[in-house]
Amino acid sequence: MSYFSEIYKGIKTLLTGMSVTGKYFVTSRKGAITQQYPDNRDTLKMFDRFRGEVIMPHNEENEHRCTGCQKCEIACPNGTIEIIWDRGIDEATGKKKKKIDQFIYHLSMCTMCGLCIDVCPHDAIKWGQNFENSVYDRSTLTRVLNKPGSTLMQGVED
Amino acid sequence: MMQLRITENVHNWLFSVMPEGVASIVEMVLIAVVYLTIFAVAGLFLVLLERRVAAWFQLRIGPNRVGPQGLLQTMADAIKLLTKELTGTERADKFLYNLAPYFVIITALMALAVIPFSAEFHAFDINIGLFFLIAISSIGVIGILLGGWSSNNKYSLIGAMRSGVQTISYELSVGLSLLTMVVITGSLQLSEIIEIQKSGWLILQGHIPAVIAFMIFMISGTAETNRAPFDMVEAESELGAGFHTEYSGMKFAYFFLAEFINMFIISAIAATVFFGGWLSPFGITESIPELGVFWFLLKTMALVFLMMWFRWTFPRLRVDQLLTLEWKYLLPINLVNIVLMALLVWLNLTIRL
Amino acid sequence: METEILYNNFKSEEYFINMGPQHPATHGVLRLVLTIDGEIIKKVEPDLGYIHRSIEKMCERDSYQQIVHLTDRMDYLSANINNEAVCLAVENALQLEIPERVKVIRTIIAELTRISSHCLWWGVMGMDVGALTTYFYGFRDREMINDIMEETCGARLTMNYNVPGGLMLDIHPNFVKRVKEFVTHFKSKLPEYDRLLTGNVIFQKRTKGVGVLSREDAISFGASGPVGRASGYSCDVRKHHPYSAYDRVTFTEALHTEGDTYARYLVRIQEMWESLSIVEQLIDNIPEGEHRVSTNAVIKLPKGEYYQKVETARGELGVYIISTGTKNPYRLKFRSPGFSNLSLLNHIAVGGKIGDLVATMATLDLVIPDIDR
Amino acid sequence: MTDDALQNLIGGWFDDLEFTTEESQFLNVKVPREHLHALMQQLREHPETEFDYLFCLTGVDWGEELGVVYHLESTTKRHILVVKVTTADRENPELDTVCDIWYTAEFHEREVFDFFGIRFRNHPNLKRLFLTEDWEGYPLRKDYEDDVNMILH
Repeated sequence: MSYFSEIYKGIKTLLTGMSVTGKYFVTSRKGAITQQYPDNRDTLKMFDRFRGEVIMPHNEENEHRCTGCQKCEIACPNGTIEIIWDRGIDEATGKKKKKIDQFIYHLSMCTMCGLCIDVCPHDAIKWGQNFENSVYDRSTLTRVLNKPGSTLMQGVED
Repeated sequence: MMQLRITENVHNWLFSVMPEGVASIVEMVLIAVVYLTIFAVAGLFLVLLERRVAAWFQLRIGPNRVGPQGLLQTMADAIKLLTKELTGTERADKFLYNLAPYFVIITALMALAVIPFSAEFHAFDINIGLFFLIAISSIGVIGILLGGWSSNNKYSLIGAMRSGVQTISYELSVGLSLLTMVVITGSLQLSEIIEIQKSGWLILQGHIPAVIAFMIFMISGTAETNRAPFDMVEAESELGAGFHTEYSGMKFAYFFLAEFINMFIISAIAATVFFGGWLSPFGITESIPELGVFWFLLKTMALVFLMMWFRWTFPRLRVDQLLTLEWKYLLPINLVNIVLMALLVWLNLTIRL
Repeated sequence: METEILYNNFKSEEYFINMGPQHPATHGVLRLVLTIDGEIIKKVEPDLGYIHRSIEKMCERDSYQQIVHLTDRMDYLSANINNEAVCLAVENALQLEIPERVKVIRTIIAELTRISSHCLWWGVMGMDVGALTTYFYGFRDREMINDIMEETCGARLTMNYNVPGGLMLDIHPNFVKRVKEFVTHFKSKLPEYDRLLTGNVIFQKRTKGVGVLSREDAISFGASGPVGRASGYSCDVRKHHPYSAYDRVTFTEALHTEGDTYARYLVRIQEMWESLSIVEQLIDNIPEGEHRVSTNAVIKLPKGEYYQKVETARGELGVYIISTGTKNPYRLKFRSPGFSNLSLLNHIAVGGKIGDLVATMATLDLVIPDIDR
Repeated sequence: MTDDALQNLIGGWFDDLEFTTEESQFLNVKVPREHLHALMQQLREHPETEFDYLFCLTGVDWGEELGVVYHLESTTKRHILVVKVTTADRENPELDTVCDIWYTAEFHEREVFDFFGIRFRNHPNLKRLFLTEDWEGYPLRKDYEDDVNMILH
């Protein structure tokens, strides 16, 4: 008798399983989890904290907040950030002062750990939400974050 | 009457313009072309259907990029496969390796020939139709065995051996469950089997044993076509791709298409034997015989869908459990079922409308 | 007698088969050299190192803040718990007083990580035994957790959210709301998992009595996490060596005694329920306060040895730091759960079929970067 | 069992054991390598200690010496002991295996052999685990140099 009850139970569990998938078959067109990525570009918005790439915001006067303290360069585990700096003369005080020449960011080496942004004392660098970083040439992943001719924002260091 | 006229007109016209011998040959070629077309279209359509159905079971959308609603997706895949390089292992048995896909595809085509799509659309109505189908469907496994063995790959070999074990076992159940129905019909000819069902589909005529036979047929039919949950032969999480690991391009596509055609054939047999083939339910469209194809395809597709439902719900059995299921459960039940059916027929307990 | 003669006459030959490094069931670049007699497995020999990055050596050159992000890349499915392990070790060494808020948030995030890891495991488990649909159902629920993580931590997989001294950022304002949404959603979906797979007769036949591991062997092999608990070995670090906020929540340790694949499966399913209950207990009572205590920019651990164990989704992760008082660890060893769990594969898979091996491996829940480190 | 009780008990078994709890949260015991296997066997089997769970086995390059650190826990008594053993021979370091006492040691000792080159006597299958068979040197040793693959700050 256990032979038949086993068959009965077996078939019952199979039908239970089929009812689960069957339910989704009927309702899935509403609840499809697929995101049709390149088509939904307009509506696709990443979260504010999403770590896409490191960017350096500039204001309208082409000024950034980076003093060239190199804390980020030290904090980075992979050597992603390289700061080439210079000593310029501060026009206001006439003293020699450190300023960045190039803030080089190797996106191809970045692990998005966030230590550089965490350590930055002046909020000069931030996370960008762009994640479409595929390129044909690897060298284009090495970026200079400060725009040409940009200068340090007034009052950052004080 | 339209259908009748097309086939008969073509037949008459051919025989009127040519000598008899030539006309017969031309007719055969025409039929072959028609069936090849059906094969290709049905195969591609079924692949698309499978992908769509799978997607809907899995909360996805499925192919929707190529063509309207993704209808041309499988066509694009076929073209891609055609243009792909045919690779193989170095020390494969080249002759058998190349032969194997054709074995599989030819048997599938041969089985297609005896399927009655409608009263007139029936290429080869031999009096041993069912027997022919059972016999042909077991030849297909030779292709799989050859392919697995000759590709000189251990995974393929394991897959092929599993396939041999599986088909030999489940052959019995397929045959016996159909035999159960033959007890009612008393004929192996498919057209006659359908004729008998004008007084009620066989699944109703034979009620309890017929339902059991149908269930056994669907289970063993799924196993015969090597589909999940019986896809021991491919078992991608165990064997990679099983017997066709080393096949690429169009040769792989042959195996792939044959699997889907086999699924179609199993469903078509079930529709014919259990659900009255091209007969409309309760004879509602008896006056329009050209709707026969529609009813036949509808029933077949419903059964195909059932097989897909199995596939996308159940886990795979292990190879020894597969044999346990056959020899400990299906076969004894089947034998008892035949006796039950014979009693039913003898005592005239079948239901006839 | 008769069968014996038959068997001796058809002397079978054993052969080797390479499972992996590219194989659907090894979930990564694990290579198993199988010795097989027909379908029956005679020996399983893992060949490792395909993605060994020598994280332990890299740690010797990095500062303690930098080490944390490397642990993301070990067991990437419980990245947050790995981070927590290193941070706890460093904090204990520095004897930092960690705010309650941090402890609670860490616990919630760790449990969410555990659920997400088990969701993925459940989907893959189904796929390994041939039920392909489970994968998508598991991923649907995991996706919600990933979104929560993305909103709060900024990344979906390798979050690097913990820092020595607390959390890199405070939780996102939406965090509590989203977690609550997820808890209600997942409570309705988890029974579905059971209906679809657990109860299924084929699945039970495939898993019951397969890959049996006794309690003694489990301990001797250093099995931990669900693998150990399925053998009746109470090894939950959260119970025995509580850290973060685990001492103030109530949960039962999922214990089974059969030790087979099915028991390991049930333990993980039960763990998802327990994790949900832990999250529910904590989510309404996140204390106010700082999300971080400040540490020196250059952390120097006092000379000595520090060991910290945590319970990741796969088992017991140990972080063993030997410090000589400099800004880098002198030696840092990760005792990864997957490594010990893999070592017992040969013991439990021998005698089974190829299908059994796949099912067994699925319930060991191996993450190869965790083994290779 | 408390650390002191453990120290009293174990200290009576062998003469030259060095105990310390400094710089560590567990009780440490340093054992000469000729007593290693006997001590481990005793720790595993003695009803008072019952250290049945070897949860961590670490190879360490102490500079002059190479050593192995064993973290032991008893699943019944829940006490923890750290056993340390060292060898001064850097060219051909050899220690006794403990994988007949704890199965888990088999893989962990292979890992230590792979990275530190410590040979474990009586190990059933001592060969490279992660690295290829023809790899030269032992990467986790402090004096390991690899100009191509190593990045040092």
